[in-house]
Amino acid sequence: MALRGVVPAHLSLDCATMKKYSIFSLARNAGNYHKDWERAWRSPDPKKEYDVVIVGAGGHGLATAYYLASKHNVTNVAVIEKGWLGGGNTGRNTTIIRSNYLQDPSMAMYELSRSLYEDLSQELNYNIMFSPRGLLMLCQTEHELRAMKRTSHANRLAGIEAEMIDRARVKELVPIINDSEDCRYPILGAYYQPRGGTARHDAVAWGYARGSDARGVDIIQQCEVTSITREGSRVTGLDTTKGHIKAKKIAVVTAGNTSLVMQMAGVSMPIESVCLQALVSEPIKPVIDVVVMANTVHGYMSQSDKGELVIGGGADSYNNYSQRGSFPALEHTVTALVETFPIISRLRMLRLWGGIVDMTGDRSPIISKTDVDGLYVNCGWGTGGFKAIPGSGYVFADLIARDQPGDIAGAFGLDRFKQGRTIDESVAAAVAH
Amino acid sequence: MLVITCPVCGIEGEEADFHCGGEAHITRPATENPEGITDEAQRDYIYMRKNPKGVHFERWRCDRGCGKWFHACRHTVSMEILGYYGITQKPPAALLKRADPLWQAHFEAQAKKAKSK
Amino acid sequence: MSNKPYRVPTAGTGGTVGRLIDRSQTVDFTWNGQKHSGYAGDTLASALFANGIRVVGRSFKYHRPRGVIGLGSNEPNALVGVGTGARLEPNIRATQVELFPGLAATAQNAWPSVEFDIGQINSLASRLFPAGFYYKTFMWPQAFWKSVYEPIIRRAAGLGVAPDGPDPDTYEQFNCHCDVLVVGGGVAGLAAAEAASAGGARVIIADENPQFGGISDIAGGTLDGEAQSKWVAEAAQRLAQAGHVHVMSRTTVIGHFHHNYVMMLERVADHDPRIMNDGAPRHRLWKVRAKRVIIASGAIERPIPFANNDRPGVMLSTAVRAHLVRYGVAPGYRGVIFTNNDDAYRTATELLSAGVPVARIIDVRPEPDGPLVEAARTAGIEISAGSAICGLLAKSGGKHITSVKVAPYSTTGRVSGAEEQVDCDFVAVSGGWNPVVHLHCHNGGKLDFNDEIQSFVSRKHDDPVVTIGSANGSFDLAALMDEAYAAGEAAAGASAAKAKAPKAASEPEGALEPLWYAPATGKYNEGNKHFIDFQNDVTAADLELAQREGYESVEHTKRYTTLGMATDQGKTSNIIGLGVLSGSTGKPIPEIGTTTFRPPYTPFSFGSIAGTQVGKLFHVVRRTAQFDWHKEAGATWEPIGDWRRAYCYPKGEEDKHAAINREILTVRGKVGILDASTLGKIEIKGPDAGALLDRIYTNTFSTLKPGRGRYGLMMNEMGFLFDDGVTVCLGKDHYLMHTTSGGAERVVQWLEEWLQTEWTDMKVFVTAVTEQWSQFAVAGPKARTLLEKLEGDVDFSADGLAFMSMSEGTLEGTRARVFRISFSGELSYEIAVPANTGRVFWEKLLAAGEEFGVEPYGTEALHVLRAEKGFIAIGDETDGTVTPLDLGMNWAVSKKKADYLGKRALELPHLADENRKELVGLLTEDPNEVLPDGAYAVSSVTEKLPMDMIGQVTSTYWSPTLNRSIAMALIKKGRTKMGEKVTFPVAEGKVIRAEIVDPVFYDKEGERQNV
Amino acid sequence: MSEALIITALHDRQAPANLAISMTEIVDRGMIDLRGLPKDKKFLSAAKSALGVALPTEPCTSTQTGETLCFWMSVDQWLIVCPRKETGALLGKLNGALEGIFSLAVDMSDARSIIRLKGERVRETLMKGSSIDFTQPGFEPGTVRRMLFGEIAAMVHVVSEAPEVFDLMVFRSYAHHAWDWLEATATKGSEVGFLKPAEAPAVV
Ligand SMILES: Cc1cc2nc3c(=O)[nH]c(=O)nc-3n(C[C@H](O)[C@H](O)[C@H](O)COP(=O)(O)OP(=O)(O)OC[C@H]3O[C@@H](n4cnc5c(N)ncnc54)[C@H](O)[C@@H]3O)c2cc1C
Ligand SMILES: NC(=O)c1ccc[n+]([C@@H]2O[C@H](COP(=O)([O-])OP(=O)(O)OC[C@H]3O[C@@H](n4cnc5c(N)ncnc54)[C@H](O)[C@@H]3O)[C@@H](O)[C@H]2O)c1
Ligand SMILES: Cc1cc2nc3c(=O)[nH]c(=O)nc-3n(C[C@H](O)[C@H](O)[C@H](O)COP(=O)(O)O)c2cc1C
Ligand SMILES: [Zn+2]
Repeated sequence: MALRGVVPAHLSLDCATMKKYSIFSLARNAGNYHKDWERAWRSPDPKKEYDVVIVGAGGHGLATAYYLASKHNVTNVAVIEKGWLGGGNTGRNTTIIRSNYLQDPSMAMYELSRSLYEDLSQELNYNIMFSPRGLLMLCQTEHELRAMKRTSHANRLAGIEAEMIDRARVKELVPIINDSEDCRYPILGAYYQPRGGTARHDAVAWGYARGSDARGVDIIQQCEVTSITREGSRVTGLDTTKGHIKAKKIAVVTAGNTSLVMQMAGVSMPIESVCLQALVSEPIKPVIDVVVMANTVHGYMSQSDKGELVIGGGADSYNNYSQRGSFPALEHTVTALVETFPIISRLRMLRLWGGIVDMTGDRSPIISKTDVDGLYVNCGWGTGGFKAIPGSGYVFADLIARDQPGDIAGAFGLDRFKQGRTIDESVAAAVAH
Repeated sequence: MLVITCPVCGIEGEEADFHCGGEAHITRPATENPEGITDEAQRDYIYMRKNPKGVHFERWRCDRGCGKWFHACRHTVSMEILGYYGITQKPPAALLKRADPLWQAHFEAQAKKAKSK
Repeated sequence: MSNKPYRVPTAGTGGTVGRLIDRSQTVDFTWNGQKHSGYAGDTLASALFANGIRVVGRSFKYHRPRGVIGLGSNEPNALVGVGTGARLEPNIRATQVELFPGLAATAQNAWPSVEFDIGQINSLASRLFPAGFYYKTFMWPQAFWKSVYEPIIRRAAGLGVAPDGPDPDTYEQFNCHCDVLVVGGGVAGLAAAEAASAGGARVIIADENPQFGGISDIAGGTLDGEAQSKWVAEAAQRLAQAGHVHVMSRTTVIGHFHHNYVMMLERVADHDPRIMNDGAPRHRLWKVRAKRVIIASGAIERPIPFANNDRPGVMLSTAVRAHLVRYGVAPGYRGVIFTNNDDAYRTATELLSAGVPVARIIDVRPEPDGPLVEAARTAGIEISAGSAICGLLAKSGGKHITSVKVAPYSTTGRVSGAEEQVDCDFVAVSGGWNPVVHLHCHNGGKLDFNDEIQSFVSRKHDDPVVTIGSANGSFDLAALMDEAYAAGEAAAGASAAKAKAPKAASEPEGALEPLWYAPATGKYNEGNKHFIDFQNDVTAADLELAQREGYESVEHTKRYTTLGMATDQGKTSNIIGLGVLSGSTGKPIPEIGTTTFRPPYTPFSFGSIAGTQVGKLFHVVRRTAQFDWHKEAGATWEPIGDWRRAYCYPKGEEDKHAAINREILTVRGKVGILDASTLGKIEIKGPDAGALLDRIYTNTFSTLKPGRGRYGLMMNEMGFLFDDGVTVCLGKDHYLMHTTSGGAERVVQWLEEWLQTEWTDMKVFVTAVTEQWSQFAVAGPKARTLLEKLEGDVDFSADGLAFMSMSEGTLEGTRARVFRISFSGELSYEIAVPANTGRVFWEKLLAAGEEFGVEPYGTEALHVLRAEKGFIAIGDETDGTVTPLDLGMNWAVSKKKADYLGKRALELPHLADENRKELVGLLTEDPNEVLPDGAYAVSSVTEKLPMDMIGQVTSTYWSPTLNRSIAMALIKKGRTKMGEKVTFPVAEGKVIRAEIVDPVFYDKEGERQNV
Repeated sequence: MSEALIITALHDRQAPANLAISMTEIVDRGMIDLRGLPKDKKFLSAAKSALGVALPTEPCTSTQTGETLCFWMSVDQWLIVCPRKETGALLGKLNGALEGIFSLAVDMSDARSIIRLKGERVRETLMKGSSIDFTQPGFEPGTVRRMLFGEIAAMVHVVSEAPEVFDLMVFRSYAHHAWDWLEATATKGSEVGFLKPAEAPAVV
């Protein structure tokens, strides 16, 4: 696989401060009724000053901290989180991981990320349950079929393994799918990425948190950044609900709250925050072993290892900071999925929630320096950044450490909006999860 | 689910009966003067958004009633709709007073610009 | 198997045993395939008790045997499958299933059976499986997660099985408005509804249970001097008959959303599926816009966890009492009560009076007293005050309780002193009450901790929502009724008429003593499981472990241990969990805070969300007036927007390819007709109509003379193409615009938006007329001859109707607009007639053309025809990132006009970049090779990936006209590369090479259309 | 030349027997879409002179003279419904009167299908497909209301109250969908009885 080369050779966990997890340590601890497990991360008070302060302990912020420490030996780092780590979109997404994007920069970014996911449990010594169970993007109109074929050509030439499959094979992979030829949107085929899949979202945040903490990173929870201080064109630190913290560099990784935090430094952003909802069914015995995305009808579904069907769809149309969405968007999604998987009609919705996603004008992310020295921003992942956590952290850490973007990050700079050099993925699929 | 009342025709409906057209009062540079528009001005027009957490001004269209556009003033956390005004109008002072500071700055800057002309 | 039945004889001393069942009517049902019977009025849970069945399920993680614990929708354990085959519904609470003849229910999550479940082995190894164990293991060897560990975990997890086929039943939705929506039909809800409706307000009152009254039948206290039930029955009747109050049972209010939008699920037919044969839907989803919402959702009793408190036979005190009073069943033959409050004494006396011995009341309070306690004492029930259950013994693999261990308890939270064993086979537990605050919280309502009841109650809501009754922590009947009437009156408005409230009285009750779990003696907790969340097998030790490991936030604890994430969403467990966390962290409960309450209140069917929108009603299909004709002619379809258009018309044995080729050759050689009715048509009129068009299109339209047409391109403000078409001038300041079929609506809105919001002083009206017209292309060398055969007054001659002009007249007795335009390059006309005459006119065209060999052609032939001519198609050559300049259409992009949409964007560095991809034609080296759709060209084929991609195919066809393949592509700097070869690695090991050529493949001079 | 034969969208549809309402397609109506500015007095009086009745300017109302009805569609848009045979003449008259006045009148007789619904359960049936509560006050004869019905654009005209008669108008290409939707939701046995006196519910 072409992009495999970008991935670091496998790292062994040589970090003395972290006790290793394994079946043996579990057995050992069982003897004492699990009373001796150490903390997965500390709960430190902020120091006066850090080399790098990362705002936002979501997956992207934590992964950035982890790679700063592990790849660039930058360890005087704090991650500041206003709530609990992993409680933002990282803790509320439908966990789809894929890399079969269309545009060159996206392919590079998401395939780097996906391949990092392959080894992440071992890298972090924390089982993040990466499950490359296979992902299908259904083709339900001729137009969609053609668009997917185009993507498949681009992916093949980029070294991303995926293939077009026909209806019969779709049915084989997803026995519960409606494969009728005369339904409203008959399945004409699908674009199948065998090593796309899911991971346990909380574990990704927790694994990176534990790994960063062990390398000396301070993760400071329940601490909200309220302003960013500057001297001339340079950042100097931040005011937080736990006092002022000095910082040589500040990296803002706050997803739906990006506009607000960047505004603290006087920087406007090409971002709108809207609510994206997801929901789960009651747990049932396995009925679907792959991830299915039906973009024409706006719905996607997979089944978690615990048994719930995990369902998501399109975002609301208006700005929203409340983590509560509107029913029509969701109704649209569920209706589509009942049509696509008729047996779910009798299953039941267990819980419904929303997250505030950061949408850019071209629906692609921003990984960038800014006009303010020492201020970096990583955002705009919108409805599809869970899959990008390892890759984004990897290239963002590199950008921060070297103060200049590498090949992959370069394409995602803020300057693209001024140049008209947008990266539009809606070309390939209406939904970009 | 938002419940919205169209200020043009008075019909009350649900958000599915309306269409949200995003942030209000975005100036299209070319309408004023098609010459000499900088790349920055073009970027600001197409991409830059206030995206406030608080009281916001936005555009809506009455899709299943009169088909007309109007302005709504809405809180982006509580979803409360504080008021409506015409699509060609500026926000009434009472609404502007409650709006996010970004909006107050916006109209102050506009007023300044108008004065200097 | 010798299951002892637990049905209590009719005549308890109180005479109230089995109020809801009709012992004269037996109802047969099956449980795990075996036949049983209960009585009309039973729930599945009570019928199972009556048949001596206490083990009804297995737990999620450890597969421990489980029985019924609670009542109605708060039951965490007794999840069963109801129905069979495609009608199987998994995970239904047995306590909510109303018995009906033929009901088939099955136990879940157990193999081979609930009685003997192999999975119980997990229970033995449970010490290896603390909370979060899977994060710590299953990592080696790396490949094993996907191939070994995950499949095992998946199979073991999950609860019930899904139905095995599409749902045969129907669902529907209902939208309505009301002045007041009352959630819950207990005494509080009924009282509030009475008060709210007294003045004529439109009121909806909904309760999830089959019966109104909440727990009023077992709560004690009187209304107007009589048992609460009497007033309940009268009030319910008054409301139902009022005519402006909608009274709904079996209806769960599932969610409260922004702007007081409330969703309710009405289970119309689950209790009696036979009514579906008469046309009833299975479920009806209600969408209610309520001016005000009154939440009277009651309170849920909480248990006090103790070691092995999950054994079948351990139940909530009110659940025991309700099962006894309502259905005449007891969970066993000898009970023990474990409580920290007075209410459980009611259960004790009720049991005794029904003839069920109560071995002991174990009360953690040192000195319980008051009338309820006295009554139990007088009845002769032994009370161990200041004591707690510190252990439980059971036999038969934990399925039968034999006794509990009791020890002195000091309110500091310790058990000490001599242990005593009390024989019993069931335990009724009460640890206090948690107000049901879910709906209050769905839309952001906040909570306050109430010390007296040791639970959370609603804080004033920002929305017009109030909470009353026991849902508000008002447990005293008189206070509750006052509150309910006041809330109803407030909702009705000050001027509304008032209802008369009954006089309420009830026995005084002592305070409760908070206790979050009763420790076991010895090294508490070790080996003994204190279950907090039954369904997800979360124990007190798990919660403490999460704290120890740093998952401190209650949200982390929830996710690490899965507390409250099961299908009951922690209804009986969340608050206790907080109590345990409070104990282990030393923080008070309010500081720990709750997790977020989210809709739905209880799980509800996906089918009800789809409602009517399934199958053929899933999504609309738009039909042209000729739809039936195409269908009868055997057309295959292409969906375009919501339309179905004829893709091609295979004849006899022909496959699609052959049909398309034939259709193309017919157009090129004879004459073909196409149903083009779906094309967008917009009339535009007003003094500024021309000026508007000049701003919308990249080229100029204001100079167009009446009767003339022009092809135009539309860009968005980013400079990207999004629609095209011919606009003709109908008269002074009056135009008819054609758009793509898929873009019709979007363009109308586009025009309206600019007119209304930006160019507000322009005087232009825009009216979409797409639906008014059927429109047909008549194309081919014989087009004119065919048309001239039609009866009418239209001049089709070369001079009478020049290329790119139009005329109006009458043809075959109908009004017609005739355009001389061509998308095929042939001599071609488009004729529009009113839609209701379309089908007949279409047939007239065919009849007139028969002698020339006319045939209908479909959208695919249309596409090949246009590609042969190098015409672009929106959606093929464009994808939202393509400018007119990329397509070499500079001729259509005005340099003169000062301002039009997208103009400025074309100057942005990236859009003006000379390295952009440009539209070219391609001829493959092998003329028989058709390039695949969307194939990418590379600068050179390399081993190393990614290869350098320089462009992609946008249209690719077999051209029967040229008898070879043709394609169009966007290639980097393509126009500078005419004659060069490009390489397409189209599959592993397969490369196609093609020459870059001009995209016009056929009739470059355009002579054919100009005859 | 004889006049062309007309085939309406729903010519082949007949309501099945299991419905609790009656449903028929109305085929003899012509329709004109009229645009103009209500603040333009000249426009209003020209329209009135051509139509024989003033245009309604109150939202959701209609005016009528003889068999000609004027439906309010928007603040600057009306739908004139008249006998189909008279449409051409009426349009000519309108265009004549509106000469030189900023306006647009278009024959839209074939653009919409009209489904006439009759019976006690009409309101309730409509409430299964649209967000509008037709049991609220204000939906009396003469009322017109645009809406989303079964996910498509539709308009309803309350023809009479006793008996209940409503005309549902949808664009022609959607007519079968609307009809199918009505067939699915108006079945006997699926009544809601919203806010009607009912039997007392069971109690504990
Ligand atoms: C419903 C839903 C479904 C999704 N499905 C998928 C999917 O299937 N696949 C996929 O790849 N992606 C998906 N996504 C997108 C994905 O979840 C996000 O792109 C990704 O998690 C973003 O991670 P993050 O670290 O940037 O942001 P977050 O995880 O949101 O982290 C940002 C953090 O910043 C903190 N913060 C904000 N303001 C401040 C402040 N002032 N001070 C301190 N801290 C602050 C927040 O509390 C938060 O913890 C989905 C998103 C949602 C909402
Ligand atoms: N002795 C005690 O300690 C104690 C404690 C609490 C209550 N009580 C007594 O219990 C009674 C309480 O009356 P009440 O009316 O407040 O409560 P209730 O429990 O009697 O009634 C509430 C009703 O609301 C229904 N409900 C809850 N959520 C719903 C939803 N989302 N959708 C539809 N229905 C829903 C419940 O099923 C129930 O029928 C009084 O008689 C009171 O005295 C006594
Ligand atoms: C993949 C995934 C699976 C989930 N499964 C469950 C579940 O089984 N039960 C549950 O109660 N919630 C489940 N949730 C939802 C969470 O409880 C929670 O709603 C979500 O993380 C958002 O947080 P919030 O509701 O606290 O705002 C799941 C969430 C995700 C992202
Ligand atoms: Zn309106």
